[in-house]
Amino acid sequence: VYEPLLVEKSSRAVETDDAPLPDDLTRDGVELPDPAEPELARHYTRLSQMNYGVENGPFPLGSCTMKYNPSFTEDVAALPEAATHPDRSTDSVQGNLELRHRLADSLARIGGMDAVTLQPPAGAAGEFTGILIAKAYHEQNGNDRSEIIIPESAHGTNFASAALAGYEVVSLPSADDGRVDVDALRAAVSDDTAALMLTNPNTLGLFEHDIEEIADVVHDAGGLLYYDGANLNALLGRARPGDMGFDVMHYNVHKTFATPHGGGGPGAGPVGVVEELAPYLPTPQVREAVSDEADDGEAASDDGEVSYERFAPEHSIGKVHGFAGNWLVLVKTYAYIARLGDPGLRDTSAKAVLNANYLASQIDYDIPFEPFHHEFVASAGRDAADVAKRMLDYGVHPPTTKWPEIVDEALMTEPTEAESRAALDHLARAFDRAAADSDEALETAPERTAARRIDQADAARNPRLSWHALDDE
Amino acid sequence: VYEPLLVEKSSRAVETDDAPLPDDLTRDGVELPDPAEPELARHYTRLSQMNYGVENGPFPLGSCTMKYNPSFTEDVAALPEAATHPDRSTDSVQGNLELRHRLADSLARIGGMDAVTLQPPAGAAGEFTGILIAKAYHEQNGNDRSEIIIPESAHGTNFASAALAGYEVVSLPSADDGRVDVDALRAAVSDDTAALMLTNPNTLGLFEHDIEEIADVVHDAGGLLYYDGANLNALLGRARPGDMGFDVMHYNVHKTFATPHGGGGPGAGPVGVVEELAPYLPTPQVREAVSDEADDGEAASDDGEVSYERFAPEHSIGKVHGFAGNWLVLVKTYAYIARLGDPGLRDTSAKAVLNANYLASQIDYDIPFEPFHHEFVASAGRDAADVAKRMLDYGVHPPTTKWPEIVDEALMTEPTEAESRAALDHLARAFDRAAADSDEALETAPERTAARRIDQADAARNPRLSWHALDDE
Amino acid sequence: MEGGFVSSDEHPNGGRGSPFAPHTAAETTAMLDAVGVESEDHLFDIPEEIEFDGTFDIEPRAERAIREEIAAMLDRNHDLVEFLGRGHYDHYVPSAVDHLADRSEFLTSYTQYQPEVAQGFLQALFEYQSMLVELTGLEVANCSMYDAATALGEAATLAVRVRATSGDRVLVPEHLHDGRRAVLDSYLAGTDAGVESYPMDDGIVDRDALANAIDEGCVMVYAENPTVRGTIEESLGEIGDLADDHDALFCLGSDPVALSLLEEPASVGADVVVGDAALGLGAADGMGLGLFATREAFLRQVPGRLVGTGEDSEGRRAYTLTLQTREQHIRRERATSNICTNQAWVALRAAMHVAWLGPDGLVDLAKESVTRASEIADQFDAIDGVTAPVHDRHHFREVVARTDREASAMKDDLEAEGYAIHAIDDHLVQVCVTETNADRVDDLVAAVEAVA
Amino acid sequence: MEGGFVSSDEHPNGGRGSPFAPHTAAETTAMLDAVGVESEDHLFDIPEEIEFDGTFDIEPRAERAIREEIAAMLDRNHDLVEFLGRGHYDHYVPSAVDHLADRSEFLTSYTQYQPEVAQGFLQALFEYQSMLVELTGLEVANCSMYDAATALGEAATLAVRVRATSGDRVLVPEHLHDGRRAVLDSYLAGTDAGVESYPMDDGIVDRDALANAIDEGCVMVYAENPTVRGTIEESLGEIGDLADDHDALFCLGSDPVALSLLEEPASVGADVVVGDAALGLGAADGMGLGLFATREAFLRQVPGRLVGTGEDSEGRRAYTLTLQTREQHIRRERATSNICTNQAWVALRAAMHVAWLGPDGLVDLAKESVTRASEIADQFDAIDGVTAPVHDRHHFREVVARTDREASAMKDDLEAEGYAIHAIDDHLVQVCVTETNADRVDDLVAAVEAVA
Repeated sequence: VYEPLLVEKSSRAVETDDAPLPDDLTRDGVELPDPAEPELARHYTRLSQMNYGVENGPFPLGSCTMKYNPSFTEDVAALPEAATHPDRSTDSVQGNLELRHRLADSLARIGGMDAVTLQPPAGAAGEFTGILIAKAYHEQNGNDRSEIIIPESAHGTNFASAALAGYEVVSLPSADDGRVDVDALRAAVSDDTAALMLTNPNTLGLFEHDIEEIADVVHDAGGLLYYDGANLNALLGRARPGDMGFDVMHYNVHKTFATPHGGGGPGAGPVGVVEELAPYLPTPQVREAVSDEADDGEAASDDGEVSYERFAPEHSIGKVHGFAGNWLVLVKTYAYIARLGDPGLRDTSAKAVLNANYLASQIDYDIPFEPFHHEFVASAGRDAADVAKRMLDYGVHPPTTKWPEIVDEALMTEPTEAESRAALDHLARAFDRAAADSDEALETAPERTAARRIDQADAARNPRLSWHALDDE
Repeated sequence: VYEPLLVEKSSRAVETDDAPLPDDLTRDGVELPDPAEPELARHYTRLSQMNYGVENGPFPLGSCTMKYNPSFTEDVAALPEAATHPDRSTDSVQGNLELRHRLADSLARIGGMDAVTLQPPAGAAGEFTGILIAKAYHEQNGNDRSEIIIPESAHGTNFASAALAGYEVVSLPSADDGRVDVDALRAAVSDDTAALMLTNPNTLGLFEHDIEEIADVVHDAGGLLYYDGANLNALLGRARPGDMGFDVMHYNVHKTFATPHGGGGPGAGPVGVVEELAPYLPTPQVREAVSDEADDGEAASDDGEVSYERFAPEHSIGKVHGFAGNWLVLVKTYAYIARLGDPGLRDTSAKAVLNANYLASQIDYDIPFEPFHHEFVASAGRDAADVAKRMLDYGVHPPTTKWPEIVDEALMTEPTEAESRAALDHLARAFDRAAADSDEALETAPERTAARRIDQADAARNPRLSWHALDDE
Repeated sequence: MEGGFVSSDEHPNGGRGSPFAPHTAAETTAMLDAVGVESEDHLFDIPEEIEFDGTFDIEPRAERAIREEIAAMLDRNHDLVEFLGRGHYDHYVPSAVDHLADRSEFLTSYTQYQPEVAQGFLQALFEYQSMLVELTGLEVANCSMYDAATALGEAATLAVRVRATSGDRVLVPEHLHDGRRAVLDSYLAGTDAGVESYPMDDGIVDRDALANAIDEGCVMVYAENPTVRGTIEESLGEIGDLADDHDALFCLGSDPVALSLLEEPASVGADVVVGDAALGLGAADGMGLGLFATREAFLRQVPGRLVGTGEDSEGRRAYTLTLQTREQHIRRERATSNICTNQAWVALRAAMHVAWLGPDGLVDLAKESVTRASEIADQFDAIDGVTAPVHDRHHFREVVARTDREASAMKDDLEAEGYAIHAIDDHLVQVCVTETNADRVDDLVAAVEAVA
Repeated sequence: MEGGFVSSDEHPNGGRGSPFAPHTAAETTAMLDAVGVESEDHLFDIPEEIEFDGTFDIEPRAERAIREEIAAMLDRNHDLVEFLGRGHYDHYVPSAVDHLADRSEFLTSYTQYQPEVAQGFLQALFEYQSMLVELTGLEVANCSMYDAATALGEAATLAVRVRATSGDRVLVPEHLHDGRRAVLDSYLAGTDAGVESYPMDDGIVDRDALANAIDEGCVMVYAENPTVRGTIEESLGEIGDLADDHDALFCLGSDPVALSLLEEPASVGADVVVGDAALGLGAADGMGLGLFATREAFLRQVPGRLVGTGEDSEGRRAYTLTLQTREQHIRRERATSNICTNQAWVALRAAMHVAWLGPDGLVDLAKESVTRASEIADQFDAIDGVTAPVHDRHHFREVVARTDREASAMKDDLEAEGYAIHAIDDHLVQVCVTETNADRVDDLVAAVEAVA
């Protein structure tokens, strides 16, 4: 399978000298691909055929939660009424504001939080937001704290977000059981501790059952507890970060709430906080408006509908997105949560955890850490990347590889609730067939994919990042 | 590539005994597939991957006009306002009626006809409609005519439609030049001749340049001239059936006007007629309503808009569809014609004919009949079906094979205007590579497709037409 | 890449005349050179006298403009809540059906003459056929006709063929949709057979009257379950026996939702089942999907496409169009039907919809169709000046009510209030309830109360 | 197939709790058996004290009900014709973009960590990068940031990194979108650098004032072309020189449409280009696509994903994410950015849109953006009580007008008439015209006449 670059198929250089502007304000021209629509359609159709999505088969990437993305959520996001400009007046976009308010409310309930911002456009942006909130909170309280503690097995974004917010990162080694070493944590906290960032279940799929003690340790030191929502799918309806003692958290709606990953985005990373932190949320927030007319102070418009207004929280950190986040993704999130409701959310975690456990029971791999929930980390026993490439040949997407490093040659596997038993059996066969294959078969894999094994080191040594770079060769 | 049957993946038998009906009015139960939506999505996604459409590559099926289907026409057909019930009152569906009227008007202009019905749901239904009109016309004029004359190279539907309408078919052999033998026609016509059915350009892509003489012969005998619109793409804006002397014609909107073929349908087969035949059109027809208020007799509603009404033509043949045809297909047709307009329609025939001629110039095959227009019939020189199967291995869809029989081992090739030069070059290479391949390679082809060569004779000898039939084995 | 800049006005749209013909001006020139002519005009072999040198007066419009134009035109349709049925039913189409069926590999593919690159659609059609086999109990279902009316027409011509020596009459119920009756007449226009109605008894087949009407000259008896008035037949087995006794085919009209709950056609002696199978489509101004199923005995007389299984050269199960010798492109004037283009994509959608519903969902929909009809009849009956149901029968999805006021006047008044119903006789109205309008029934009832 | 019928009420939805978890009750049981536990509850290792046993009070709704619910909610939005811009622009999205981008292979895929099964998306992103390289003249473009504001923030942190020893100030124009300024502040919150504004001169950069403001403590100078008020900068080269002279990075804000016509950033000395690249998306309540391009010199400091070409084991060209050692999942706290999930699918759509337009279409759109701004300024200026343009400059897509009446009151009055415009100061309004509202400009002008 091979598809030429658009520019190799047709390209045209166009002058701009007849522009309605003085010459010195314009460029000479541009050269761009010039396909007719039939060619355009074939180009992207062929490219799509060289791409693997959730509807192509199992996609058990650990920590990524590649679940089924219901198409009706696309339909509601495509409603023309949703296509509004962000600078519209409050009165004229009551529909948007109502949806935002309701979604924030649902997320708060699900996370056990008191207030939620929908502004962060991704999980990492949510982390950054949460840490800025912690920072503002400490500053407001006259505490100059410089450190964020993060378990070494945490997602890379935790470290990067903390650093972006100007914190030093204190990395916390895991205990032998793969969980937080509470004694080590006790030793690590200090007056400099701004927050501990934690994923629960952690990246090994293990629940941090000492979470209450952990929270006490951090809180006693004056720090805050940050919950990385990447693994929330495991706990839906069964445990809430707020009830565990977390003060601030983000939700990955493109993981837990099934908005499509889109090849890397867009997602959204709403952030929930406890009441004490609500004044620090980004601006604007949305709340029910108190009606002038209603005596009882309840928010209601003339026709009995609640009306909504935007407001700036008292100590707001400001903004983390130029406008109000990835709106269309939020619409999809709302629709998904509405579809599931309480029973569906609770069944989601049940089946996500069942699927991980069932899959683990069907494969012949060492899984050093248990009891895991929505994901497990198997040890490949040989090069995990090679095993993964070989699994591609068996028609499935492989797990996340070589991470977390606490497991040797890790295959971090999260099937999600969306896989049927038959799909899991298929996946298990791919695991076991790869395990049984020769080293040579593994090293030369994949052989049935659009491209064979790609030399990424070489690509990085000699970066060619545009078709212009190819031209120069 | 293999995908189990839905029923093999999950199936459930459900009782109906709790139905709100007496037991003797209900069945015991039904057993049907029971996939969850994620499984459903994967099933049909995988099936789609085993299917070749216009966006997958060249599709040069002669007489089928597999051109690019612009997606915006899908969008307009999906407008919720288009989703109306056929029994709605005339007042309440003025939008539908306006679109129908405008479309009929455009088609009439394009074909040089005086009136058009949009009711026939396919080309063959259009033929049947046209022949019923001819029949009603002759009967109304006291002529009992029993024969329809059809050139032997005509589409099979012509014969079947004439027979369905109760006519005897007189098959007319071609002249040596591949066109109608006017002398033979002269000999064939008689008082029994109800009509001559003709495709122009014919299935060899040749224009019947004696068409005016042909029309005279048929008309002089009291017969009518029917135009099979399957090849109209070749003539758009260059010649009109009405100007050639045809009395009645059908349009294949899924060919000429790019509504998608949908794996075999739905299409639509509007029928155009000259004024004399308009009273025989199916019912209802749509016309501008004469306003009670307007003095000048012009149709206009209160707000200045023209209003429309349904009516039954005086000698209407009745109906050929339970309601009013394939409405959503007609909406797409309207949108496509609007996009092209006069210049686009004329460019369509130009490029359709250029593409056929260019492709022919690039391949090393005997093409016995010239000058062809939008399609040509090459002779494979060996088994045309084998050559076609081999072309599948080269990533293109093959031409129509073994027909018309006037060319030995025919490859009836219609690239349409939608192919770029690069696509035609690709197609030409597939032709030539297949020609150069060994007999063995051809006989065992295809080898790169989802299924290898399928034994159709065996499938017909032992018909298994449902999964129940497989169960029984 | 071509070198040098050109002015953007020099070749608007890259020199293209049609946005869907990819040729740039330069490519066109090169291709004309390869062919050896000066311009496209030289490739046309049309006598000058009949060359068209006029204009159609059709302005090309931009995509966006056309979307606005058609939206504006369709906005002229009044926004009515429809309680309309009588053969065209609006069931909710799941989003997944839209998205999956719109994949271009399905939507833009052709009839499966090259099965090796059409396995996907063939399998989907095979599954569609299988669903209808399950629902009808008959052994053979084709993979689509245009609509219920043309399927009925095809059933009648099949009956005429298989009973060619013995008869000239097709019996149909007195209560029959006009369109079905008219199309049936058209399909029999080329035969010696004619159509006759037999009477109904309070909304369902009058068995005695049918027994009187039937004789050896009858080639086919047609009945519907549910009928066009929504009533559920109570004596299908007897009708089947009557037909069988007179060597006539028994053709039953129904639809997939009703079939999932009501008596199985095979078990009441049906020889052919026709009807509207258009799940997955919604209201479409009458566009439908013709269901056609029959007994194996008539396999070689079946109209339309059939998909069967076979094997490929490696012995794997594969799907293919089969028994094509019945069809027009091979058998020409001796074909079982003239049908070529059919409703394959609608059949695909219907199969997707049935699969999405699953057996529970489909049967639930059927049960709700019974209860909803019963409930709206009760609500109507409680209105002064309205009696419902007119027929003391079980109903499916729709029901007829008697109105003291003139039915058409009431219909007009309701339309002014935003509701569409059928007026089927001077004092008879008919309403249909599905999941798409069920939540508006109370509003309709209130409106009827106001105008009754 | 499972044998025997079960009642359809016994296991509604096949025993499924979530419609998107495929397990039937029987399958769940079998899987629990395989795992060796009695119920799913036993698989959770959650201390009892923190187990959640409450309810969220979220009712599950059917797909159809949710579509109606959200449609009804969004119907509360007033149906206004928007003449709004200021960083968020509504360009018509071709249907082909919607249909092709919605293919599930694109929409539901993940970041391309397994490039062998992600060649399609990688190539599309490579093409997106290439288009931006062409439009900016810079050698490197990443394959997306969240939006223009966060891209600006990333540019500033890049400047701080590469100029770490020499400065603590980022200079931005006085006329700057509030959101961009606020996000820039957030991104610099973790550094020692601060943000300062420099003055404008009649809508564009005041070069003298900028020359006064700049010193060796400045790490980056930011300017926009067009500006947030739609004016076209006239001295970009000088700004670039000023920045260069003081060893500050020159960061230019723009967008793909403007870039196709206005001065090429590389040729005026831009080191980084940021902005909103969201073609292919339309109005989306602020959702955007952050453009980020820079010079090759800063390649290893680029934030976000980069796609490059390489070879597969058979020596064929292949695409892959590259230079990942810059990124958070490898470099953690020393990464160039914390970005992980980005806007890849929006970048795909933007590339599709640019390809659909072609160079002629894109440049034409840019030219029309100039003439439309000029025309609406003339029309506004002809209105009593309105002067336009406020700035005697060339404009792109939007323009500021002075109103005798209070701007916000006029804005409110226009909203009541169905039009949305910006009020940006006591007596300043701003309007933006694209192909999606151009045919309503005359209506707007008439409305303004009535309320001015």
